[in-house]
Amino acid sequence: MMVVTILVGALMITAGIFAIETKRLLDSFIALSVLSLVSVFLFIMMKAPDVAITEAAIGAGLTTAVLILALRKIGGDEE
Amino acid sequence: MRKFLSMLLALGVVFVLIEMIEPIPAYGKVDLSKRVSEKYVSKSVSGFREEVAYKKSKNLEEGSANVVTSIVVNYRGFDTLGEVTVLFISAFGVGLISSGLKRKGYGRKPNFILRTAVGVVLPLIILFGVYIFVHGHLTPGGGFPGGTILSIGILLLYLSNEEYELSEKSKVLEGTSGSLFVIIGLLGIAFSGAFLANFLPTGVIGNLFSAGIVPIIYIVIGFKVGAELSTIVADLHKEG
Amino acid sequence: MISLLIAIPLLGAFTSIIWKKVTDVLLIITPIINLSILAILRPTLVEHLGGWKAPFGIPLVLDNASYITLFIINSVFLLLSLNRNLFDLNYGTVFLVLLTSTNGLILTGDLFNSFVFLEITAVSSYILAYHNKNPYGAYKYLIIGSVAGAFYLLSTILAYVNTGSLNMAHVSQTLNSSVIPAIALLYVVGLGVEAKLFPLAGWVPDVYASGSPMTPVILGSMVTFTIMYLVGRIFLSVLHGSFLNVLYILGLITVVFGEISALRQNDLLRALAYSSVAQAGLVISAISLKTSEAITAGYFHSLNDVTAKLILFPIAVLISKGFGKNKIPGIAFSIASFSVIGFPLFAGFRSKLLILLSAFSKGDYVLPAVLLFAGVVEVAYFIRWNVRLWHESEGEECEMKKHTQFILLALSLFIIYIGLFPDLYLSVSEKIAKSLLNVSSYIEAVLGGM
Amino acid sequence: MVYYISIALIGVGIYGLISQKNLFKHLVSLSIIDTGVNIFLISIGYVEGKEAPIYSIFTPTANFVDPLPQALVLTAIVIGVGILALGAVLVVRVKEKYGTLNVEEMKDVRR
Repeated sequence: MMVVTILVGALMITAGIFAIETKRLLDSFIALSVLSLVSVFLFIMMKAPDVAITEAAIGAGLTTAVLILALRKIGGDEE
Repeated sequence: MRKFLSMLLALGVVFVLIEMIEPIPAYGKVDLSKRVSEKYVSKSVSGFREEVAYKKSKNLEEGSANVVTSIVVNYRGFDTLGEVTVLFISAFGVGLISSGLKRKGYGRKPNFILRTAVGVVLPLIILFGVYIFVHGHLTPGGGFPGGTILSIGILLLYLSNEEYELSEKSKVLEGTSGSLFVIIGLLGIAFSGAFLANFLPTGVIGNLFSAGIVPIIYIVIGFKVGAELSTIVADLHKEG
Repeated sequence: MISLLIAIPLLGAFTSIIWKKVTDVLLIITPIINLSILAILRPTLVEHLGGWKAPFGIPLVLDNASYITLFIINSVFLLLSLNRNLFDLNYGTVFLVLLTSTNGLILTGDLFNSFVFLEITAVSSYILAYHNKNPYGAYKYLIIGSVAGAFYLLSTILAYVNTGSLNMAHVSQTLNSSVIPAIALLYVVGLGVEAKLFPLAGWVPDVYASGSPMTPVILGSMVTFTIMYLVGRIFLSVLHGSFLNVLYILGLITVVFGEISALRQNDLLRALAYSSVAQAGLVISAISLKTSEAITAGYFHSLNDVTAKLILFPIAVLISKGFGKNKIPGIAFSIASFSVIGFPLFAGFRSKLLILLSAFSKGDYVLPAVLLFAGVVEVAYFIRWNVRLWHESEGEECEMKKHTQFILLALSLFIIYIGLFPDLYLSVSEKIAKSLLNVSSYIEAVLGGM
Repeated sequence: MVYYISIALIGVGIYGLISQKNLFKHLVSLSIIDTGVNIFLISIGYVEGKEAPIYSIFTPTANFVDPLPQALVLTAIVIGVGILALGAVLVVRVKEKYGTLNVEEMKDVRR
């Protein structure tokens, strides 16, 4: 269990750093979505199915959609 | 240089936070008997004490099988009213800030597969969303993910149909369901003497028709969250 | 019954989104209903929401402090909504939600519930900050405010881990003193943004100086005073007044920083924004002296600041070029600015004097020194602005409606009245201070002698 | 262990908030901080060997982890998405008004 936790944590932190450091905004949003999805896994490991479902629907789904829609509105990636 | 400094500051914050969590119990070794949640689980806040058993216990003080739901909607239902208000006001703000704009298409025709699949998938999505919030007091889920799933259905409509626009009725749904939540709370004052108090029989734990006002509130929340997030999605499709 | 104070504005907000037309009626009716409910109720009352008793459910507590603060906030709201032409009615729903959340913040006896209401207040403030097309200011505010919200949540959860409960009274009773520093530090960050404490006040000029007449008025009056109340409630009642030294030092730094920045501004609105940062710092350092007199003086000063800012900001926005023929707003502006400086005869003098005396009686000489320094700087920039505005003769006919001018003049006469007979404000702030310090009766009221 | 993961996420978010100049990146960092705080909240309620707090056929009697933090996190997640949506719209308006998303460039434009 410990090993899985560490792996998941490492994955999340990597995704977080990637989301911050990457040049393209779209990549950043996708990385954020990945981070949320992985955190869903962590929530299930910690026996929180309610939170997991909500995070999957809101954190990984809707948040990414909102960010990408906003990015589209300003005319896509520029950097 | 800026990166180095911010890294230093972030490390400082991390260090302080690690110092702060020093005195709290180790991960997974928590003693729940000292916390209020123990009484939420055994459903004995008002003093009544009896072992709760699935599909057997009757007329408990609070009848939802999902303990998280019982806290979110019943024991701490007021928080949820506030939370719905946060979402309400931010949806309103999104609408206000992007006001005066009209929907603009994606500039290319939606994919054939997408257009055809929507007809099949959309009813399923809506059904799933409704299922999630109707069963919120029995299974994981509830009004918030259920409402989100409804709004994702709306997002799919937007993606697949260039002309689609959310009708103004969503605002009415939003306002009405919000008012209903408050009115249910006020009925609580009328019948049980406290805001948001339960005034319906709680039934047998685990049955669909149980838990008093909890399923009703969760359905109201589901529709409200669905309407709010859908307006956010719709507003994000508008362009000047 | 107490919950109606929150339910009615919220119901109004939900109604206003369906029937846009009734918004302006609702804006006046809701505070009137709230004030009449308050007139019936008598503290101390506790309502256990949902019927769940104290450490388990969420209690709404109406003690002396919250009663008076509610009265002030709702009256200010009524006064603002009577001042019709300052407002953009498209934002009506936001005002109603803001009233809901400030009432909730004042009444709630639960830490997590206060987090939720703080977020509602914050989100409504972000939307208000956007008014007059100011997206960057609003955005900056949103980012800083949300990070603070995350820290507020963290400290709430640390309190839960330590006491097993989220109820303020229960936490106050059982909190282990070894963890108070951590919790208090996180609360300083969490509340510091809204309370405009030094390192976190960077958003204030961007938001207040957007050129919108309503944003600084509402944020500077209702929200500021509510947050000052919450600071008192959390640091004095919940955390027993420990860890106030950090707050005290930060408050003093805020005063110095705010005044010096205000002096350097070439824009009147930005100068006023920094001036309200400085006043907030002064109030917080007075509160953190922790004696009854000092806290009284702090809230007294906060009330004076709120009254003065109600006058200064709208005039500064609407008449930015100079008073010219507009004598009435000019006189109101001068009176309000003299009150902020603390000239004798004006309200600000009384509160500043009281802060000085209470600091001396506690043997503290740093606060008086900073206060005098601040006074000198204030004289420098406020006199400069007054001279500049009065001498600018080309001022055109202003857009201000007659009845707004009248209300502003009445408010400024009220400042002089308070300056001569401070009893009204003084007794009110004294009640708040006594009630905030009387932790044991608060615990008794909520937990019912557990 | 999970404690440290959540704190590390908060740290990463704060680093992003200060080091990045793009407004969208600030929103992303904010979201990361929120996730970190949520994980921390859940982790303080976890007890080894206990089950998810739902009475069901598999767990007919109580042997549950702490349900309260889970309820709090539900609230926190929803508040988070509301603020994020508001922030995203504000970023769109900033771009419209100043023509850039970069904080430093914006300073030049605003002068």
